[in-house]
Amino acid sequence: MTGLAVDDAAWASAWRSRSPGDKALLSLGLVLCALLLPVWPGSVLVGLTAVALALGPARVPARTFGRAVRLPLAFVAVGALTSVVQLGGGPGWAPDAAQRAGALVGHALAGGAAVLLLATTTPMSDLLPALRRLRVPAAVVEVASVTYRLLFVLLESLHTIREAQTARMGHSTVRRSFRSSGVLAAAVLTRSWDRARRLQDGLAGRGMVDGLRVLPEVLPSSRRFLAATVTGLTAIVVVSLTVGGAAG
Amino acid sequence: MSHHHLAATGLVVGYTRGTRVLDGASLSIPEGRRLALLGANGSGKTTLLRCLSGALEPARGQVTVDGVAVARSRRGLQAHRQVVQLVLQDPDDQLFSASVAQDVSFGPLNLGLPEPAVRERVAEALELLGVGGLASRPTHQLSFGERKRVAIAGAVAMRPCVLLLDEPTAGLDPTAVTEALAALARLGASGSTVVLSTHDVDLALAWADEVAVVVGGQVVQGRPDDVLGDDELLARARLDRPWTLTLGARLQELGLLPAGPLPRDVPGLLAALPTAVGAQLPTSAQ
Amino acid sequence: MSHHHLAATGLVVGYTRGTRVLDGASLSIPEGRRLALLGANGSGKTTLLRCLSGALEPARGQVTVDGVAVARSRRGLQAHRQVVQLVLQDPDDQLFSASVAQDVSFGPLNLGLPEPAVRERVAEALELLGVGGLASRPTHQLSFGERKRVAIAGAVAMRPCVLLLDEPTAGLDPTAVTEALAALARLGASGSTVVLSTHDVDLALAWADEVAVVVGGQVVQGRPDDVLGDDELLARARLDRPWTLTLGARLQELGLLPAGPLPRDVPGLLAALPTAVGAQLPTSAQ
Amino acid sequence: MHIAEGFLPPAHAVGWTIAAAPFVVHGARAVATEVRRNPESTLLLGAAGAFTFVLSAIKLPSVTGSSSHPTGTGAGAILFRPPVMALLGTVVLLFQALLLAHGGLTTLGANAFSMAVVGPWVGYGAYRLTRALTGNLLAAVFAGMALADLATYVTTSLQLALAFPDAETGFAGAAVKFLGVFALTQVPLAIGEGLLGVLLFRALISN
Repeated sequence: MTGLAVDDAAWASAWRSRSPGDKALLSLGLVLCALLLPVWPGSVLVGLTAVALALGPARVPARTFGRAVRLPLAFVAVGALTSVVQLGGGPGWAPDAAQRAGALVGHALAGGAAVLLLATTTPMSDLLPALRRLRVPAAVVEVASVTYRLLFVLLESLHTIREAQTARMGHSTVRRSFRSSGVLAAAVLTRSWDRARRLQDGLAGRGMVDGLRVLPEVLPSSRRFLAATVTGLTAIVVVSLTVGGAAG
Repeated sequence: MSHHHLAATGLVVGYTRGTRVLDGASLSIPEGRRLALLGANGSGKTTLLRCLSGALEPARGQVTVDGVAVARSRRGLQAHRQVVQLVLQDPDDQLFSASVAQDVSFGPLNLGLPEPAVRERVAEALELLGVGGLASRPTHQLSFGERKRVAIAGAVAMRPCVLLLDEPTAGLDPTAVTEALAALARLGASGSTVVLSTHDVDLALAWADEVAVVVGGQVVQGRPDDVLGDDELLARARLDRPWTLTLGARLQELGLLPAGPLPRDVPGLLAALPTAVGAQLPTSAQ
Repeated sequence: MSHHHLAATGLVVGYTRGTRVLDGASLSIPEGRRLALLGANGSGKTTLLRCLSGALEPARGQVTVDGVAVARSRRGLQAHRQVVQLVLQDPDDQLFSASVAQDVSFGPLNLGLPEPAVRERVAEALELLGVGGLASRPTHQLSFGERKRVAIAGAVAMRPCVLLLDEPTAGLDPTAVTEALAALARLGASGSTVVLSTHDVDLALAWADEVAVVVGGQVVQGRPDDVLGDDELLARARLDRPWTLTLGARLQELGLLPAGPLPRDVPGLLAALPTAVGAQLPTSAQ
Repeated sequence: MHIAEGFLPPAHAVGWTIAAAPFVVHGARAVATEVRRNPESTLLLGAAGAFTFVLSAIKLPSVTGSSSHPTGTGAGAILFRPPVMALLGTVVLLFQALLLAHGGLTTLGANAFSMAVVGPWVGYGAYRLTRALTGNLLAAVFAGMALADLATYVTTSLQLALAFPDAETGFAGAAVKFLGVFALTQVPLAIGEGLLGVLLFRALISN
């Protein structure tokens, strides 16, 4: 009920048992293509590839993917419009406004879809241990893992407390709603401290020595997947540079 | 307190992992009576209660008060919250203020009542729940059972016509259960309609005027001994048969209990047993 | 798995609101058997369990393993945790990882075991608890009952000789209770000593080889039917008498049950009843 | 509001990542040291991160009828100090990018710079200064949280202005545009976050 749609999709994805490294390579490769290649046809190809892979082989629900990709749209639209308004000599559109705004939106949507491909197929608890290989300190990975676990516990408290406040008319006017939100934030903060303290006790009993060492699942890398990734990315680069180069 | 008739018809609520939580659930809550809502964990009891309280909007179907559908507008929901109050299972997520009195006053203050009226309601609610002595205590010092009763007092202080309680006895020891049920009896006597959810079939049999079982996203409602004697239904709902009924039926078969409705609890069963039986019989047991 | 004899003598633990939580509590846990620790909420059950597990240092008294007092040094406690594991009531107090398999691997890794051994223990523990299918599911999507069993698996993966469980059945519906008890039976069969705390006297009677009641900061220990038939003790402990005993005693009085120990649960009671009784009797009931 | 994935030109994405890196690395060292000295603090820091994430999910009512979310970094800076917030804020941004599609990976550096570095430091500075000048805790909390929020959005606007300078008026003109759209509109929300902070700390004190 209080789950996050993208996270739910990641745990249920058909790519759940693929190596997080493989998926990160694919996704980050697509992100770089989206950013660096000409918007036509580079961003379009990246966007289509990310969507097709997510909805096809990774079997991410279209609804989840669509909603998530729509979220940053407000920022992208406002940001792109603002960037092509010209102030000099009275406000007006820049001469190449449509083209520049289109390029911005294209890069952003393609990049967003590429990140979302990783987000909807790989749970954080698979990704975080992989950060160790990038020489992120163990302490940081452990703090982030606890954050990931506790944010669901706290989100549930947040929703329940808010519901209880609403039932008792705590959000019936703006003024009351403000006061209730302050109480809500304080209640969630005290719960987070309480949770941490109780987990400390619980984990001491489980023999916690120095840190929260866990054993990630074995998710072996696939040569075929890697080969397909490299081939696909190369194809996107070549096609984009040929077509985009010819066009521009 | 005026009585209102709360009902739900054909509620359908979303999906968790591919199955509908509620799939055409209908329920009619008799005014001024005690209804027990039974179901296994995850059966949708809480979801149904949240729909009835207005906290959750069903995908289809409607909740009605005296036959009129509850409007989902801000104003409609606010009016509904003065008729129906829901107390959730975990008291910790409902006690968000520092002291007991402060927490119970949250609702009445939001109703815009003047201070003396608020104080009166707080005192009255705490008294009804049998926790009048806790008013000035910090909420985090209370025992689990006390926290549960203070959370209920917070809802009672809104003076709802219908009080919905999600698992009010879960986690309580026998003495605390007895105290909680006594508090609910006082509420009933003061005119409230009380609905509680539980998976304790014996509790439901002993306490309720009427029971409703949530099973397969729908609701089967009826008299306690009818519904709780239906083995096929109970099996589908992953509930046990109340042992008072199991044993009572066997004793009735043996001719040790009079024909007719079976006793609903231990004292009833003990009282209904004969005072003496012929002594030649125990040999028939191995 | 080697057996060890865990015991506590004369434990005294601090004050909450003026009274001692434990005040000279002694307990001896029979090896390889099932012990139920009974007591009302706030009686000190959890405190006693935490002392036994080494999590809490008593002000006076000591906890012994095979007669040797547990050293409070870091090393002493680490050795103790390989003998005794405590599972807390709220699973969210022990599950710190979002991945079930990762969470269960925490304990064995702390024992310094090599990776393959850890993986084997994780799989074995999840299997024993009947939640093997949850290994790759996120903790936050599990139901309360599932989280409880995963938390137990986390302790079982340490292969303790004595497993202490604080209210393992609280908040579970009847089916989940049956499943949890079946899992504990598998643990018992695999050689573990299992101690559980509960305030459900009927559960204790049906399940335990021996019971211990926490009352007034002390412990009264004995055979289930002796201790749970002691009305004076139960009243002091704010517990009910198990209804199987109440009803069984009455039926025995009536000559319907053979003399000797009473049945401990419904199936036992039904089996012990005679198959037929003279028909002239029911008139003696009013 | 964070800068979306793919929105910044590559050079800017790299530049802001380099700019944010020392702060985040310093924060990571601070966290690692703290954890080494006191292993249990892993749980407290994790809880702090989760709280920051959840705080930004609280819907703040606004007078206009729409609603907004606090950034939460001011509260974090006051409670846990800016170096720790540089790391926790970045972790939260990573989670927002991957769990909510809010922000991005190539823009993580730019967003971390505004939300996990500038916001917390400005907020913490305003908090300390107000506290020293007035001696009033709640006034200091208000200033700290409101200014942390506002500083975050001012920084975001300037980052965008640098990336997309106006054809004629250059950076200055672009800054005026972006500040007008992203920072000016944020003023009432910053005040809202400041008020939320006052209510939050008042409730904490009374506990």
